[in-house]
Amino acid sequence: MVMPYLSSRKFEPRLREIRFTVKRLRSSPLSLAGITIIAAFAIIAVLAPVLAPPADPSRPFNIPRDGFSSEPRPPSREHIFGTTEGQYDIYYGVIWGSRTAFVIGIVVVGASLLLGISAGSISGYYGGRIDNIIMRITDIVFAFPGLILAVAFAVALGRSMESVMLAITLVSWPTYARILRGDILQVKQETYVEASKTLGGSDYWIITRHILPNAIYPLFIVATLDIGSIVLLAAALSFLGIGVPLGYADWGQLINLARNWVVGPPHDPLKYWYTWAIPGAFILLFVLGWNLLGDAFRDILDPKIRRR
Amino acid sequence: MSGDLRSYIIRRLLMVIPVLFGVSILIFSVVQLFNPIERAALFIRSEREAANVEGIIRKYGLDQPIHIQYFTWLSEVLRGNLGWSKVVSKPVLDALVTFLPATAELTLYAAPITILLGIYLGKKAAVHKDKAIDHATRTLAIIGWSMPTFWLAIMLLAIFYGYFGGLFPPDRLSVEASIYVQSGKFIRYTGINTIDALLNGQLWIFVDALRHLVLPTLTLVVVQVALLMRVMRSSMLEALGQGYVVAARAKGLDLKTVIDKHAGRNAMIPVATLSGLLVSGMLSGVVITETVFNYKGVGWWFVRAASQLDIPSVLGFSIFAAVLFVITNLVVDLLYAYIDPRIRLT
Amino acid sequence: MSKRRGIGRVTLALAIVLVLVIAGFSYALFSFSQQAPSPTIVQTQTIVTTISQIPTTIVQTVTTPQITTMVQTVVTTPGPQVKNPNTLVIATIGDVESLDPAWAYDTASAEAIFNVYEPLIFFKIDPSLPAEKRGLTGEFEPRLATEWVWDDPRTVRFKIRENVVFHCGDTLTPEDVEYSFERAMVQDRDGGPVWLLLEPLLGVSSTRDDEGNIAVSFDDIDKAVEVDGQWVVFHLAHEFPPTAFLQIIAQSWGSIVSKEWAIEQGDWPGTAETWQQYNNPETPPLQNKMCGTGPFKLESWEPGVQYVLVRNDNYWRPPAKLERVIVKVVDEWTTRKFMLLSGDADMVVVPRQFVPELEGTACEGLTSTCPTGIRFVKDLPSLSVDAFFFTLDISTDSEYIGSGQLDGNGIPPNFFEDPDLRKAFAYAFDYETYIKDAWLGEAIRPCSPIVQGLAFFDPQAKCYTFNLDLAREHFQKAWNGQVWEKGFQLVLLYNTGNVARQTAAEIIKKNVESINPKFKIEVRNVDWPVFLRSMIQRKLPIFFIGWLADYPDPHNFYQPFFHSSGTFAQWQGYSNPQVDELIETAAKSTDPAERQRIYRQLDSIYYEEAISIPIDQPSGRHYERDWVQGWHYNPIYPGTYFYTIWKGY
Amino acid sequence: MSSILKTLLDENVLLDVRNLVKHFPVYGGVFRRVVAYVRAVDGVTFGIRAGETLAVVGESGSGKTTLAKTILRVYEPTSGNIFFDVPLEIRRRMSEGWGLPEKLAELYDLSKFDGNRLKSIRRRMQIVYQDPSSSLNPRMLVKDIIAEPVRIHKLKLDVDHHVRELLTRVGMGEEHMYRYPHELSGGQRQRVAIARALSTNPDFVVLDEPTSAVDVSVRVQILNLLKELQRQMRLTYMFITHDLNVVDYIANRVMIMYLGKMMEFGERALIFDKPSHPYTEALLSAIPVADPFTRRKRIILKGEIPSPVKPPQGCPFSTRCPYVRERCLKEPPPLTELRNGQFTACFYPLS
Repeated sequence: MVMPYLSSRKFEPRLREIRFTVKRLRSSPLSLAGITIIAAFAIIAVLAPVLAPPADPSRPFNIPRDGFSSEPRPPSREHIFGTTEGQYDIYYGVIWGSRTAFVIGIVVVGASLLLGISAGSISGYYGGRIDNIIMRITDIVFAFPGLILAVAFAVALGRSMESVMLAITLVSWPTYARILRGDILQVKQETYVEASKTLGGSDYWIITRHILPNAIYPLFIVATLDIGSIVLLAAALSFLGIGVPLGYADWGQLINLARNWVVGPPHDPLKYWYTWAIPGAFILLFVLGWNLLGDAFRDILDPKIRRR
Repeated sequence: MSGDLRSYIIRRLLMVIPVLFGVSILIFSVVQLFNPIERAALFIRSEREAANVEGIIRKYGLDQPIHIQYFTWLSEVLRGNLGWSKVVSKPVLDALVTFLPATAELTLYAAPITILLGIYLGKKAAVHKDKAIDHATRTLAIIGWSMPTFWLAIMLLAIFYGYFGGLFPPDRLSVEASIYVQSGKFIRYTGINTIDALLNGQLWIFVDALRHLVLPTLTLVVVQVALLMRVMRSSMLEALGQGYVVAARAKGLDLKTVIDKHAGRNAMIPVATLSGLLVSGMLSGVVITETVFNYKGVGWWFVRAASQLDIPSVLGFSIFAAVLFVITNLVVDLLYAYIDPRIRLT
Repeated sequence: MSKRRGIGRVTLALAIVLVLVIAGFSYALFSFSQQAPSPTIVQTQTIVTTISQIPTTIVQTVTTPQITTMVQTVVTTPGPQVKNPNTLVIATIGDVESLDPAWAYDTASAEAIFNVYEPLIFFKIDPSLPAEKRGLTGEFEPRLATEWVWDDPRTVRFKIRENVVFHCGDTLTPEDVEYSFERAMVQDRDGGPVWLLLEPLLGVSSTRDDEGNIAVSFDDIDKAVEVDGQWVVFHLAHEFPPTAFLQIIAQSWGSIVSKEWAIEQGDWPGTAETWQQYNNPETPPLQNKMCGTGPFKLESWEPGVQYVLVRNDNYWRPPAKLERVIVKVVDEWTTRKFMLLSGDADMVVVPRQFVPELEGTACEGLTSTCPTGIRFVKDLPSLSVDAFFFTLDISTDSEYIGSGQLDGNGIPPNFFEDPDLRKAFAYAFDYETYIKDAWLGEAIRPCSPIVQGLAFFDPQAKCYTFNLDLAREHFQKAWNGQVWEKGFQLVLLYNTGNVARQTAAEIIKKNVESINPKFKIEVRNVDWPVFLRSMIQRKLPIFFIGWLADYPDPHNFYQPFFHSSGTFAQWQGYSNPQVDELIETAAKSTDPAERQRIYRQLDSIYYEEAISIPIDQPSGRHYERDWVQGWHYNPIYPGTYFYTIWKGY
Repeated sequence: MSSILKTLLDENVLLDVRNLVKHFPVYGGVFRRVVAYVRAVDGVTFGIRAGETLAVVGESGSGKTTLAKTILRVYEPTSGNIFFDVPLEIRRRMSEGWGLPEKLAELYDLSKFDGNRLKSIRRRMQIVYQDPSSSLNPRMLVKDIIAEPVRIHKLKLDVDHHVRELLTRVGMGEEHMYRYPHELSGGQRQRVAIARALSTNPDFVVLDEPTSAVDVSVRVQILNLLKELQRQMRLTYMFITHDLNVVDYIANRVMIMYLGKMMEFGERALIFDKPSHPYTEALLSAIPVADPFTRRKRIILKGEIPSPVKPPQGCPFSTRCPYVRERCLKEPPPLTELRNGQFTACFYPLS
């Protein structure tokens, strides 16, 4: 496809729209907090090799162990966040865990969008039998609460980062397909779609030029902001013991390792605080960042509330 | 219209059938990813039982082709036999009947609190948009929404059962209460402890059961309430921006009246839809909550079954979830049509 | 006015909910401040006075706690108070699979069964020893049999106790005994425990052949156990060590059920015609009901949740002291811990790795009272052993052997056929560190499958020790030096959650890799089904697995470890006719001296062959509230024997 | 019927529609079966001469837009034929009633086209919609909107130049090329829509109430523009409207529709002067007249237009006709030629 839009004037109106959005975002303290948090995590993720140099660069996601005994050891000069059950270094785990979180979020959102957009646009645009089939498939997926189906898939696919991502993707695409289908059904009614058809536009042309550009924007936002809940779901899988392999740098995994050390002996109940508080804080902050941003975005982008 | 409505309901109910077919086929396909020996592992819990793995595979037909296994299962189901739930050593249907009341009891408390709190907070936040109270409620709700359920649950357990020496214990009943409930003097009407306790006139059992419900309910509410609050807030904002509301305020009606009479009802529509989502969210929520709090309901049963590849149980639960899902959606749609007559059932 | 009703209703509903929550909260706080519900206190006193001889009349008053007494009556008794004084509450991990004695083969089920049903004879306890060492595994005392006589090495007769009444009302007869054993053999499910009876009684290990068709005649079953007046006679198929036979029938699968009642429940009617229909059933007729003669009766069983036993007041011995026992399944460790700390549970299962969490919380010793109310004993001997096993002919499609060749990127399927390699690995394992890290030092290093506590145990048996130099030497010799030159790569698997196996694998990895940089080992975790499958399909180059005694005789250990038809040896692809013959001879010998000689010979072959390397014989810990009295330990028990226990100070 | 065909099929005809029917199914019941049909267009036959403007007039719901969209194949016709630009020779044979081999007829019958043939014919037939704010994609620039047909048909043109020229033609400037529709005024938007319709240089343009959504002040400008463009580019218009003032201003001929059927057809002047159908008369009587001293008898129609699912048995207008007689209720009146090219579907035409 040619890129006919090189003229800078061309971007002006879109730019204005973005500028408006950004302005609204900046005026809301909650979204500002969200942006800051996510930016901080992004920096941590990017700088992971510097912040926590891996012992074996070919397998950077393996948390180094210092011994085999199960009792966690408190923060020390060697392990600044201490070690968790099995002597896994918490600091290394949370730093590289930020990367894992971004990878899970981005890959899952990307893959679910791809699936969701294909299925949703076919379903919404063509309607009829194929729509019926696709919607029944999504019904089947929806018939399970998300976590439950993800558990089933993850168990079946075996224990690896890939299968966690695949399992969550398989669970989340129907949502996107449904949202897109609904939006397409609306856009399809628009006269400009009919106009394009009478101009002789092919289905592919109409879908890519008219329907998707008008229907997909909200979906993109919704999907991007889902990264938080996707990471949460992945962590839940890890907690149920179905997630990534043991020793993989993943926050959910760290919390799972800490689950039995929440309360120390009665005379020192906070003895193992570092095992659960640090990974817990990381995951909470990360998800919180996305949700704060998401909440602000929804507020601004909702055309019904948006006032210009 | 009534004929239309009836045929709509019938159609929606008939839709359950293909969904159930799909669900069962999906599960069977997922199961096929496993080697027969892996599936036999359900029956082999210690090394000494492993010697006879061949016999177990043969006995349960685990190595038969998928369609044969499927039709065997299907014909049993059509005869009303959902199979044997190995993880809890009883028939699947029995297991459902046994564990459902616990989950029902949990949702009985969690769902209304979530809905009422969500609506209330959402309204508050919308009315005071961009004021301190808006930010505060939203921040709190978002923090709840961002909290990993299992983390929150463990924290609560640690605080209220660990530090405060058994203030809000896990499980469903304390030992004394469960002995009494088992004793035969206590008639089990519903299996829902709090209701049965009231029906039996045993206030102390009611209180005991309630104490055990506090933490799981709190967990579910904290995590779910944000969703409802957000939707309520945005639809409320939308409603407040509408012409008639502005007009009503211009007439001099005070804000409270306007909200209650004009904006509130319209803002309820998306909340009705969301209640459907809430059911699904609750079901997901109870899986983790019940696991952590040792609260023996269907969610706990499911996790156990799934992690041990107990296929009849997973299928049984899925079918239950699917039926629940379809019925919930039907109810929501009807409610929707009732709230807003403009919406046609198509 | 009506305009206000909308939000008013919401507020009202919210208020009601809030009131309920606050009510619950404050009640909880209130009752918490009362320390413990008082009906229990009242009962404590009664119990204390009548602790030695419990009159049955007290029983009724205990079951009805009243709300009024709970809040009002405060009886100040000196010393700490006992929670639920007549009820023992246990929080455990494994749940009961079946209550049918012929079906159950797991310890959780067996625990319920051996408290409700009774065998003919039972393992003796020696009251002169401390409670944790009281249990004997080779000496017996009468239960439903009053005496027993060996007529000849293949015939043993038991005199059946009279005037024993089953929980369901029938009186025990010798026919019940005959029926119980024959019923077990008739049922013989796949993977069940009945092979233990079949081997001595019929000389086969299953009633079915490899295709699943019936391979024994009813006549054989019928003749194996026969009634002779008040006596029941067992005819053994071949000579069998007498103690071993007694050990077998003293366990849960030797339980006596009521014949009349079992038939009423739809079980085998005791006749030849239809017996095959009752063979290998999907679910046994006695799956969820019990009618035994034991000190406790089954009150309820909620599978996966809990089971409740109540005292049998018509027991043929003095009734038990506890009125009720509740065994709850609590999977989450944190929850179990809190239950113990709060006194909601009297005993809980403490996995080894969480022992540090209770450090300083519990006092050691079974007679101590502790300020925290919790005490423990450690170093309880066990009859189990963990080992790692080499697979001699690894499946060629294994995903754990890399390239499948000796090219530095994998191993050939017959890699471990070279004994030097096996010895190299044996020397490369750091046994001390392993026991220290994985078992917190609470395990014995076994040298042969005949572990401590078994007859014919040899404390001087030869053992591999951690010695990297020797390991290097053997590695250099292996495969004519090719292994050393080319290096290898393999994957070690362990099943998720098994910390000991994980640690063992990591130790092997660390040490072997340190010997030669060309040696590469990857440690991976998979779930139990995958682990099991890979093991059975011979895909694992080295596998870790444990063995728990079915009956405390060396044969029960050497058979799976070393005999070519033994479970583990089969998965390894190991076969040695000389070894097979020795094991079989020892199994049938009734002469202890001969057995002693054979087992010493087996020990030395086992050391030389290095076919599997035992790494630990764990010793157990037991945690209980300090108000629990009368607990005693026997390594062959599947769990706690409740009869002797009471609560109080 | 034959008489109308004969008259219509003169040499100038560009579009020749015969007995066109469009029924929409209505679903119902548990299994979503077809339970009835909406007879949106119920057997319409007419022709449009090259270069002329045919106004299609009717109340909303009369099927005039459906008719246009069926001709443009937005909807699949249920039955009937649409002949478009049939070569003179063949058209002669058709008008002489010789009949054509079916295969040959199909070659020119738009209703049977599909795939590439349909796409290529679409270059020659365009439509301008009523509401430009919905007929223009809000996420496309004016330039892309106008260039869309060029891109769809892969015409080898300098896109920039072509768009600029079209913009000038519709009275707009280059500066509008990089604007979004929402940045333009209503009139400008409609001009863009017109420019888009003209982008492939079509022969036939459907104008679906093109002025009803624009400001009254620019209405005349648009009409003038359309007239001008028709002259310059020799366009044939099918002008759908319910505004008889506009009809008076722009149309050559008029077609009155009611309930999916044609009521009256003929020269504009003739019909405006001497309406023969009671329905036409009622419509005409409703035109507001600028002269306050002229008084016309206003005929107010009672009741609503009947449901197209269950049209009346006889004359479709019989339920509301002030002159209704018994025969009207029993059988539908055929279309008959009253005078010189004026056709009416009434048993008792007005004189």
